[in-house]
Amino acid sequence: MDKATKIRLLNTMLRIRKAELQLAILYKNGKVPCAAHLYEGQEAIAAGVCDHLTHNDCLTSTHRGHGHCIAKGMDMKEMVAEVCARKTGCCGGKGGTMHLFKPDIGVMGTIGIVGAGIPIAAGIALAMKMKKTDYVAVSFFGDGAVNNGAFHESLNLASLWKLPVIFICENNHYATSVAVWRSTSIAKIGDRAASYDMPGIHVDGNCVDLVYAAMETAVKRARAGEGPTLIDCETYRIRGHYEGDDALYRKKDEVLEARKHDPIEYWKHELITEGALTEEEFDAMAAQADAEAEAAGEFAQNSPFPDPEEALMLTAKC
Amino acid sequence: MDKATKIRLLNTMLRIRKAELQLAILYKNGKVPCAAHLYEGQEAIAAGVCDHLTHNDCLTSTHRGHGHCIAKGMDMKEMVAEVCARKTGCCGGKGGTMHLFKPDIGVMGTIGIVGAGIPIAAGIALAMKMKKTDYVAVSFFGDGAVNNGAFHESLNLASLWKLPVIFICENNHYATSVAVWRSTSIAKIGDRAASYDMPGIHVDGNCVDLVYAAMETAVKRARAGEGPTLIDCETYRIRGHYEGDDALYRKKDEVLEARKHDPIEYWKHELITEGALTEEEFDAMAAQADAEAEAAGEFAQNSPFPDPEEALMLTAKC
Amino acid sequence: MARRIRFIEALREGMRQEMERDPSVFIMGEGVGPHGSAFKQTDGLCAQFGEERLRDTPISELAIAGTAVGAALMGMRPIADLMWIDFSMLAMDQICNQAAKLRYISNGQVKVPLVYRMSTGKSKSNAAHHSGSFYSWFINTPGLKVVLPSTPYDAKGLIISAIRDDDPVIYLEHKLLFNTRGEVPEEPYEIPIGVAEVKREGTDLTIVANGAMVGFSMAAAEVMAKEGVSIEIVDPRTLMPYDGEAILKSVRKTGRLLVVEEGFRFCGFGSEIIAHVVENAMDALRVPPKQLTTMHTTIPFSPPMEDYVFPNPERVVDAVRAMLSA
Amino acid sequence: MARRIRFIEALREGMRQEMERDPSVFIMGEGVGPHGSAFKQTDGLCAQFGEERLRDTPISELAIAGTAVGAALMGMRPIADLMWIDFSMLAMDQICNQAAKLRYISNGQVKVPLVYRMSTGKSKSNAAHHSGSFYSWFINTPGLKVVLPSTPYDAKGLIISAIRDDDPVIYLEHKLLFNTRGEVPEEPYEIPIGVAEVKREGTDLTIVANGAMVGFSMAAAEVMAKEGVSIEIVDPRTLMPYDGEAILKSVRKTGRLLVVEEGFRFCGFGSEIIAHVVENAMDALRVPPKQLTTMHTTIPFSPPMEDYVFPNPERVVDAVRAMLSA
Ligand SMILES: Cc1ncc(C[n+]2csc(CCOP(=O)(O)OP(=O)(O)O)c2C)c(N)n1
Ligand SMILES: Cc1ncc(C[n+]2csc(CCOP(=O)(O)OP(=O)(O)O)c2C)c(N)n1
Ligand SMILES: [Mg+2]
Ligand SMILES: [Mg+2]
Repeated sequence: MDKATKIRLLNTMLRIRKAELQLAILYKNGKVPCAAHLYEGQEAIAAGVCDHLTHNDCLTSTHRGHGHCIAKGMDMKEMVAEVCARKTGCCGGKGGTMHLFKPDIGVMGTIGIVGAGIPIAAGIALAMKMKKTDYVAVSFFGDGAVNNGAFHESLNLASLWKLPVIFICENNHYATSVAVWRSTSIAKIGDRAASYDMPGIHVDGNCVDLVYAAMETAVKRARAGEGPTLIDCETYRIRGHYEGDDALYRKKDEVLEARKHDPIEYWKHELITEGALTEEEFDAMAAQADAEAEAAGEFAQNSPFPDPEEALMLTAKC
Repeated sequence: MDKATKIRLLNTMLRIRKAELQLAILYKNGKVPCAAHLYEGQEAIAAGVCDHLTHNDCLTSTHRGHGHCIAKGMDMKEMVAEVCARKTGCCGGKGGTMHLFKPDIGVMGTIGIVGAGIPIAAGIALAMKMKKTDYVAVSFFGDGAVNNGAFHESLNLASLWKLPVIFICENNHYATSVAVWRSTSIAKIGDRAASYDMPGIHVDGNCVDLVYAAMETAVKRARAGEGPTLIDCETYRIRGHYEGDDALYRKKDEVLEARKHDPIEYWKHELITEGALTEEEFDAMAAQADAEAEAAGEFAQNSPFPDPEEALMLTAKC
Repeated sequence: MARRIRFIEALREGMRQEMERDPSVFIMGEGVGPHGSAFKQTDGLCAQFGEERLRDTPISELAIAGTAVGAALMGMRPIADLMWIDFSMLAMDQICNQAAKLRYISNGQVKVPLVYRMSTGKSKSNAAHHSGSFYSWFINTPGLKVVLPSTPYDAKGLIISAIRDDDPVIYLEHKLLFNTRGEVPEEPYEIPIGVAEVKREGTDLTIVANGAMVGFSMAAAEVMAKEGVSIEIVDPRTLMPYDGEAILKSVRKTGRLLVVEEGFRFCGFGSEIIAHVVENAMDALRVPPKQLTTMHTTIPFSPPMEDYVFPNPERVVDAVRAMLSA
Repeated sequence: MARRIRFIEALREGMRQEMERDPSVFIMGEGVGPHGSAFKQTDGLCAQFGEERLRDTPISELAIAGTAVGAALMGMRPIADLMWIDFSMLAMDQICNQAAKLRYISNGQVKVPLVYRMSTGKSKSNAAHHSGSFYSWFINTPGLKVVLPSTPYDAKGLIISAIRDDDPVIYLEHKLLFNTRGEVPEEPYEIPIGVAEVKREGTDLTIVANGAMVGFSMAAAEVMAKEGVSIEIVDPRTLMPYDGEAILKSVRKTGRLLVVEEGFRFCGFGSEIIAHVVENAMDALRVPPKQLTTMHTTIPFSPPMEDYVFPNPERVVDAVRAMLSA
């Protein structure tokens, strides 16, 4: 990995982190009209995966998709404004925090139904294949999705048809209040790839270099027409399931322990020790990300709400 | 396996075979009002599995479920009469060939929707467990069902909750016109058990002794509260998908080859070589099964059709 | 002096009392266990009954619904929480093809005594995937019963009746009602399925409203009362089988029918009630019947748009005025 | 001298011509490939276009429906065959939560040009899991269009329009119609979605009928004609958005409305049409409107019971007589 890439990955993680913290504040201040699911602590996955993608490559995501959109290249302003229900949001306020779209950069939707993005990503990959491109599709989903039929049916079909799709499972150990061991009969989710004669890779999702490397292999395979890969990224959901969730269903120390493995701290330390980064440079990057997030928050709050009547645009008239 | 068991297994297979051939004739003669899916060639599975079950144990089955019902102890008359849409059928003519019930002997339904019986069997097993019995549930399904979400979600749940359920996949190599390799991304369906941390056993489904042995292990495990097992029984669909299906989508020799491995011929030969059976005894058993099937056909044809108005019994009135 | 508690407490009390009375009753769903469910509907129940009877599940709606069917076939009385009605789309086969049909197909040899609980309707910017009200699909399915309580009293009585019923019952919980308060007796009681209640007596116009729409209609009725208009409000409580007689009785008295409901209009509950009334009592109608429903669009996220597409008390008032000046 | 072909040939020809015209059109489903589909709808197409464009799938309804959505988002025009409408219950989330909503949610940034084909209605003892007609669920879902052809001519024109439409379209194929014959032009043509056709002109009573019910109603009209009763038959062809104006026009002329359809009554298409007419033209009705639907029960297997629960020409005649003597 060259230095530019290393720095870019760090920057992407920082930008996601700052955007989410900004949204946490906006939520507290009543600027977000509904509970939002924040991505803090999982930034290495979005960054490491999306760094391999161009705007021609597409992703589908989940209710916890802000980070994926930013990593894929969405303007932070558009994302934050959408979450704040403004007309200037990427979906004009129609979608909201769980429904972000930006097709021209390959964001084919963050989706509110667990697992629903998986077959859609397979279908996107099918189109890419039928059109004889070497583009790839990526589907992000959580550990909660791997026990849903959509996961099973889609991985089988993708393998059967050798579709250029990469399945990214973000195992953050919880699905709402349900710990992964309570819902999933197997210890390593990546092992389920074997059921579909598909490579399954298990990585520490808090180490961006490992995620990046796993994705490199998977993307190469997909672009070469050799089919899909399942990447099982182990991480931890630092915050509650949604803003406002007291998360009393888990032990405080568990969270404190997890915080020690912060993906940004890890990568910062790596880069500094190997001399690719100085504390000053890091602080500058962080400050810049902060400023961008602040500006996005400002932009959102200064943006108008949509007019009520806009609700009926795009609706089949009867 | 004692001699009585060996003979009983042979007899069960013969009775299923003769019943199905009887239904084939009744179908030709227009006595079956819709296409029926016959079980010829797969008898060893129903026989080997159900021989381990008592009336307290329950099964769910599929559109191809006649054989399972007979093996579980359903009166041949009731089964044939139901398939012939008569009032004397096990469901009074309401269910038909794809919907056979006899709860007092544990036939909790053959179901027309592929895969739908799998979660239902898991639920039956859940009840057996919550009631602290040592009863077991069995779910029969075809190779076509293993790519459906119902299979995945149910096996995960059953393993997680250590439910006393045994999943019997009858891989007869076809799902309607679709060969199993066209629909299933893995060579050995039994290997999918690993995705659920569940034992998976692969057996030649045309060898009743092997099916019997695999089931013995699985039932012991289930009754001991150790959880579910997936048994992958490889067999072949000798007839068309349904009566009247020309099955031009497969080669004649493929079928001829498969016919050589007839499960009844195999078991007959085994028993005769080891001296547990004579040709004469076999012919006598076959003749008796024939007579029973004939009688069932007679019974069905001499039975009245239900009155039209019976259709509205049992319907919530509004 | 009667006790006033919240809707969610009434619902929870009904479930608790049935679980105390009948060991075959249990609850399964995502987060129903130690956490006490998405809206805290089962808060405290796991502590009382244990994880064996409050079963956390994976996100496997089809298996949740199907496992409930299997358990019910064996004489258990499962309550399966599917969280938002929107997620039931993943379980339709088990709900509408299996649970609804097995008793009939088996010629009455089995019964399927279970309850599918689902939250429904508008909340605050729940958007396209968490604001569903498509209970008309269940109403359309022979073999299912559907209830939608509008008060804490009805919430408790209907959950008890639903649990005791031998057929599958869809129990709908409107998100806007969870914290509303009302009088609720301590002891267990049933509200018969299929029986409507006149929530307000009146003479000039009949409003048939359900769930949160009952409150909106009561508010509208207050406004109209000041203008000397007397509105009768009929709450079916059970949407299937609905109490057609009670509705006809009211319309024969008032001569005017407005249906206020939150589902979509086309093939919805509003159209059903209007059809029922005109097929059976058209001559009683002095003006054409009307319905006020959620507008026929995917539900938008942003509050101004979201508020615009759903019914509200002002819209009810406008609809009533329009009918009276017709 | 115009060509007469079978319904299934007309449907197939429409698909073939669109696939020849537009390389983005492809078909996926269980057995659509070399075998040519359950009812031979795609017979010969695999030989012409290859397995890349006639894709056999596993029995994965949810993934079939969802993969079609993804491909459509990328500009392909998938036709997903779900075989029997009954199996679509396993795909409801992708059909009604995803395909129907993504264009709206994305604020028009994406479109979802796909067709879900499903066979519907009564056949011969298809029983509880293969006789569904619950298209009212799709009608109830904003973002979906629903068509149900009753003739070979309509079958071809509507499949072509459905394929060319930029929104998801549910294309229903009635099993009893596959082998019916009619005049069908060789060249491709569209039948605009949302436009009804008067299949028979009359003055005394309007029958709104769809799919196989059109033929039943035509037969009934013949019988009544001998008794001097003139029946008008309006076939909506598109069930959503339906042609409300055409229906009102006919009812204003005849003053009597009977809806004949195969879905279930409660929250069904019959109730919808009746509600539409009384809300907009009650004064035009000389007698209360009626509907003839499949009885509200799970579908039984045995022919005497099965025949009993479905509409048929005799029942249509009885219903017409009852209305005329009202
Ligand atoms: C099909 C479906 N079932 C349930 C829900 C409610 N729900 C929203 S998020 C969530 C947990 C998802 O957990 P996971 O997939 O691990 O993602 P995470 O929240 O951990 O990022 C649930 C159950 C849903 N949105 N969709
Ligand atoms: C969910 C669902 N999809 C499709 C069908 C139509 N169908 C009936 S049987 C069948 C093939 C089943 O194959 P398999 O499971 O291997 O059982 P087999 O017929 O080989 O015994 C199909 C596709 C169905 N009944 N249910
Ligand atoms: Mg998670
Ligand atoms: Mg098979």
